[in-house]
Amino acid sequence: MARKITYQQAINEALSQEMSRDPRVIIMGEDVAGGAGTDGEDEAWGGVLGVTKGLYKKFGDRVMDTPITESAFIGAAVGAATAGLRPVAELMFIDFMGVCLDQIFNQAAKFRYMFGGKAETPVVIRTMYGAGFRAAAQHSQCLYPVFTHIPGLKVVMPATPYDAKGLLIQAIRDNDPVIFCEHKVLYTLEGDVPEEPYTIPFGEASVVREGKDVTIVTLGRMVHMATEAADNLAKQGIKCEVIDLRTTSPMDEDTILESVENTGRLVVVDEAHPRCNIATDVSALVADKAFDSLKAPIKMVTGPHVPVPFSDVLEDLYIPNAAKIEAAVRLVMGKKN
Amino acid sequence: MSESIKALTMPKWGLSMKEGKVASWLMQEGTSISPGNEVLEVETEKISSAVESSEGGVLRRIVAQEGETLPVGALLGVIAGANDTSEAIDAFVAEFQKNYVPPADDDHDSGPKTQVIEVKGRAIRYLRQGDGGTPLILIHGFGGDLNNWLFNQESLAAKRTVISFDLPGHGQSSKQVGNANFGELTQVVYDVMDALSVPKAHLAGHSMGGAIAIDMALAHPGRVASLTLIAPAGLGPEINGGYIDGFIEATGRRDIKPHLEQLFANAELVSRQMINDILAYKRLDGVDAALRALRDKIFPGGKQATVLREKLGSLSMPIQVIWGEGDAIVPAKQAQGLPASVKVHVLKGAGHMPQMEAAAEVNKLIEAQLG
Amino acid sequence: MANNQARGAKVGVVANPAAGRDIRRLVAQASVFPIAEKRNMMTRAFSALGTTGVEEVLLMPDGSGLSDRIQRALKLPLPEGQTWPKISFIDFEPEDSPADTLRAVKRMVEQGVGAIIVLGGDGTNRLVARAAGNVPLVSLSTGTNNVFPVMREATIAGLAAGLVATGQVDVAEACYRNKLLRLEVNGTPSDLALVDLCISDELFVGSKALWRAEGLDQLFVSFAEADAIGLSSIAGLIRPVSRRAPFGLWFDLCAPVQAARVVTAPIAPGIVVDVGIEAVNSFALGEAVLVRLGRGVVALDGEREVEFSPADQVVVRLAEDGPLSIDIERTMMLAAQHGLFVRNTPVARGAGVRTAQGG
Amino acid sequence: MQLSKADLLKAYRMMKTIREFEERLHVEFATGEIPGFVHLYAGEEASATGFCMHLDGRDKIASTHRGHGHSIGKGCDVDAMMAEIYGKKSGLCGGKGGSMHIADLDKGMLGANGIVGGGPPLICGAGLAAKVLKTGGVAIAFVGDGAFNQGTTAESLNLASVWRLPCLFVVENNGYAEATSSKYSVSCDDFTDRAAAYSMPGIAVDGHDFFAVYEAAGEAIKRARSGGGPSLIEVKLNRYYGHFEGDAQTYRGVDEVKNIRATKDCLVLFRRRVEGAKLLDASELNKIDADVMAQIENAVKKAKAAPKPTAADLMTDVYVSY
Repeated sequence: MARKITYQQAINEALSQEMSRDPRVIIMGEDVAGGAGTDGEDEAWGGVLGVTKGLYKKFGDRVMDTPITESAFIGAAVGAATAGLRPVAELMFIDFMGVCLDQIFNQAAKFRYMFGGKAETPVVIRTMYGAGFRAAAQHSQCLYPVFTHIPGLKVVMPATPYDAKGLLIQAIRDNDPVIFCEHKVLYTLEGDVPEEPYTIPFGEASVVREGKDVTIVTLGRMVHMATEAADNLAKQGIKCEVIDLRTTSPMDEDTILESVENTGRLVVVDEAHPRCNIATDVSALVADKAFDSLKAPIKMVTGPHVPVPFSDVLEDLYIPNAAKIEAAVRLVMGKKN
Repeated sequence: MSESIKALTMPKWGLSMKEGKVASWLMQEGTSISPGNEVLEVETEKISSAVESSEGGVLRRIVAQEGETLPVGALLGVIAGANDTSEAIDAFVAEFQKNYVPPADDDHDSGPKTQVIEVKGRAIRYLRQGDGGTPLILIHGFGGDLNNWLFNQESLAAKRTVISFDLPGHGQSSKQVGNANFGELTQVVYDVMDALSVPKAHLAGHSMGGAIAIDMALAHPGRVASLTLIAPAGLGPEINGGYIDGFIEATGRRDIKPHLEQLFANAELVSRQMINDILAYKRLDGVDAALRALRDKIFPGGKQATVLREKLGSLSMPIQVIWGEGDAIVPAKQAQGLPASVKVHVLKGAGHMPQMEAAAEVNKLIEAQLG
Repeated sequence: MANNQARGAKVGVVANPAAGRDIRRLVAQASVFPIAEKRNMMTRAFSALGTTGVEEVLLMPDGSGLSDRIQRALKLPLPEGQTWPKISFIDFEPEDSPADTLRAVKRMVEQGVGAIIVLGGDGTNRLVARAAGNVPLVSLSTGTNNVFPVMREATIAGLAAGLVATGQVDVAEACYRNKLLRLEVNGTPSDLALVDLCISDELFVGSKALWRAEGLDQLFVSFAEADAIGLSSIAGLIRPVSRRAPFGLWFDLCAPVQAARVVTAPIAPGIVVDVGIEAVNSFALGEAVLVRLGRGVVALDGEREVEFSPADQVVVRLAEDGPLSIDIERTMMLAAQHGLFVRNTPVARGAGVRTAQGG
Repeated sequence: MQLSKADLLKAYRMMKTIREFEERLHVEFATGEIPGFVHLYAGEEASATGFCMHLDGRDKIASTHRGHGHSIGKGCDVDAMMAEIYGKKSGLCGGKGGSMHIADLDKGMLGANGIVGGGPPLICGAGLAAKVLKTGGVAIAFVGDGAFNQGTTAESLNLASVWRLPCLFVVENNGYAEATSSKYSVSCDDFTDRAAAYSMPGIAVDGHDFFAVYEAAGEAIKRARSGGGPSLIEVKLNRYYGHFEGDAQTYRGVDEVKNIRATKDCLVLFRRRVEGAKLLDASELNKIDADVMAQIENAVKKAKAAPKPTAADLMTDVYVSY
């Protein structure tokens, strides 16, 4: 039965169902049990924002609190994956990738190729990203383009509770290393989610809204900003097709190109910094493979090339929003031939 | 205010419909209308269909313009007597708009809701609408669910209890299909009737659901008041095995779309939302195995394993068969040569899903049989 | 303290960096003795030696970082109020093996040291004893199975060594001579043990330490204390024999199930096990006993050192010419009796006591 | 400690195979036919052998850039290893890994590693898997004195201790991290001092003496298998060649390697011990020498003759599915 639950509950449910289904699935991370070894074990935190709450009580030792030691436990998750487990490691904030990146990009990502196709590393690294929490420069970044750059990794960016559950189950069952990026602002978002386990294949974008005038390619939290913009623009008679990439690696090139071939106009919305991000990647794809379809220059709406600021005024300025997206869409519409 | 002035409003097709877009008006202002006439086309995320008038009169006012998207219940037009004044109609429109409240975004507490009952260890989702009379039970086909009846159930429920449900392996019911044969599925219908305290019901079955309805009537004739078989399986060996296999094997939007288009005479009816809904269903744990098991038992090797055609004549309850002329899944020619007691209706311009593509006609035929 | 006899006095310091690193930490939670603490002990001893008027300290070089630490310490200003002797390293390239110790002690003896301070366990002292001749030793425990060396504060050990080396306390009065177990293989002197020599049926020296009770066949002890740790505790718990008694003991051992008498003994740190006793024999000075096992290893002071095969004739002899040890307690007692650490000052003699105003 | 005759022969063959493999690579590398760079393990054979002799199919190891010895010890196919080093399609990794990434997961060899300190976290994971799946396996991270200063090593020692994992951390201290002396770069006075800080036993063992390594390894592995948790073992040893082939080793003493070869060679010491004790005949050992020589000769011949990967191989083996 589908019913409305939050993005956070959807993630929790995916973990719980997969742990029930497969004893090889374990969870590890800082405070994922949260309270292991204390008197309050039963009421354990379940993650710094409570995403894994209740799993420790249900699965005991398979939900493992780690010391604050990202290099060791992310590496341990990778090693355990090569040795028969299917670990889901939580890298609390994507910003912390700096202290464990080697284990992700030099080890996990490369094993299969370096070892001649014989290694399987079914590890999932769940991590929180994005601005909007007044969490400043070291807890707010959108670093998924870095992972997207690296062959051997899959990068997943769910925007809705439904996608969060299905993509996480897929990630856990997938035999490659997966970076599963959760936008912290979305945790409280509600949506219809089936109770049963289900999967969503990687590399399949979701067309959130159909339209014939402009293609808006986006991902993560920006899907909701883009949809809001599209709603507003519809009232002005501009029909936007909103594409949620859902995964940046693999990326659903066909859906992007098909749409741009229909609309002839592209706006790409990405919360990440503007250099070498998903917006530039999608723009390059379209410029390379569908240039002749374009009726107007491509516009990118992204965060600026500055660290994420702390003060609310500044952070709000930083984050792309519906108004900026609408402006970009109107701009590409204005260049109609 | 004249009692002859009636509102024509945006219908609600299925539980999830929140709004619809006025695609085109089929009648102009001033046209006389009988109840059941199709007045305009409305598109939803899931499907397009015609809106029928339940009133008779003259289409005095077109309120909603083509291309406009309006919430369920919104005023589309006004049907009134030829003698009602323009002022009265203006006043009616003003009054309606003043009082109209669009449905809340979260409509979980309003309208009919699906429920779940436990039947011999399986969870079965069902939707009960209407009240009284001998209930009508709607049985969907292979790969379908109770939403296949979204243009039918509410309308048919005006005069009686109508129950639709998801077969095992389908929709939101349990995905265990047991032996995966008609015996197993017929038993589920029997058990659902018991569980819902329905001693006797009219059955309407679509495709594989049609064969289940026949099997039920043969096994328990005392509990079946009538049969409406829509593009039914069970009347001949032929079936489009390519469709069945394609539906099972397809994993993404691009590969399932051509298969789904075979279901309809008008392929454009296959919306992105319909595809997404079917993919979401297919991606539930257990569905793939259930569909394969059913295929292997019921449609092995691209043929129907069980043909009940010869047995129809032995049944004494009223039976009608409704087929879309352009059915690309189960050929409409199987409607030929049935016992004389069976009424046959082959609908033009419809494919394998006449209850959707020609909902008004199908509803009318069912009403007629049920009386 | 003042002295006029210290001119040219030298003391050697041997600190075994490897002591306390063996497998017993793995199998028996044996104590870990950090090198940093060995260095601290050495510097405390230096300070004490300086006080007694020792002019030069000779150190063994090593490749494990200990001498580097000392070198670094020498570049820093001394702690206030301390005067260290000249610190010299004996000049050779260390191999980081027991040979380093033998070589260093030999050179110290040649250079005329008046005492050697040894930081290590029984194993280290055994090596020093092989080369020390008549130079008296102050043996401080930093090893694992420590019976021969004593747990004393390094400052006091340094004072005692300095008093003996500078002649302020007489060697003959301050020291006692140890017994020794000599090992001869095929008629040739092979090695020695200070406390215990044990025969096991293990085939290989392996990681040296001997901590398994299984296969122990014979045990020879020069002395046996009831409160000792290590193989000599087998003897000490049956029949204690003092360091200075003119005899030792030897035992035939067997599996506890075959034995008429079983002793429960702490044969290694954390390992208290049953050992079967077949026979207990008094071991006279000068007596030689032929080892009965055909193939096995000989453990000297708890460390497997020598493998032997049926072709070898292995003999153990109790000797009286072991190293000289400085008795720290007695040395300090003599120093006190002679008032070596006490002097009268001019202030005390005549000028009276300072008043508060004068301060 | 008891070793059967079969054990002794197996140990000698393993050490000899490693030695001959490396000595031959030293010669072949100089011809210019081998691409990239190789780091040779010659001189350190007793360490890999002393540990790997105790391991079976349940057990996992992670190695270093100097990984040929551990690979042979854990049972990787010698022909395929040689072909890999030559960059051939028949190589253990299809020519995609090379000397620094030799791995065979089926054999429990989680890879040589081009990143200094890359292995210890992985080994925590392998140990965790053994613990969760109750396989009874142990996991060994071989690191060098250089990796001993990496944060990954420190973090892994802590994690392994906190989780009481069946892991061993084996520090093969050959005295040099590339060209920098460990006496300079390792701040603690003794490697094993660090073990105490992580509440695990730390011991040092003479890496030239197979028997010493074998016994220490056996005890540490026994402890890990029985739930006793991790341990740290410093193996003091020497490498015969440079950091990589072509390293002129200007940082080493003039006769340093010559003296070590003369006095501490693990193969010579092994032979002397077992022959002296009449546990094995010289003829038995000589036969192994001859077998190994032929095996390596054959491996080189096959590697040289083997075809290289093709353009079609470039894009494969990145993902299981994509």
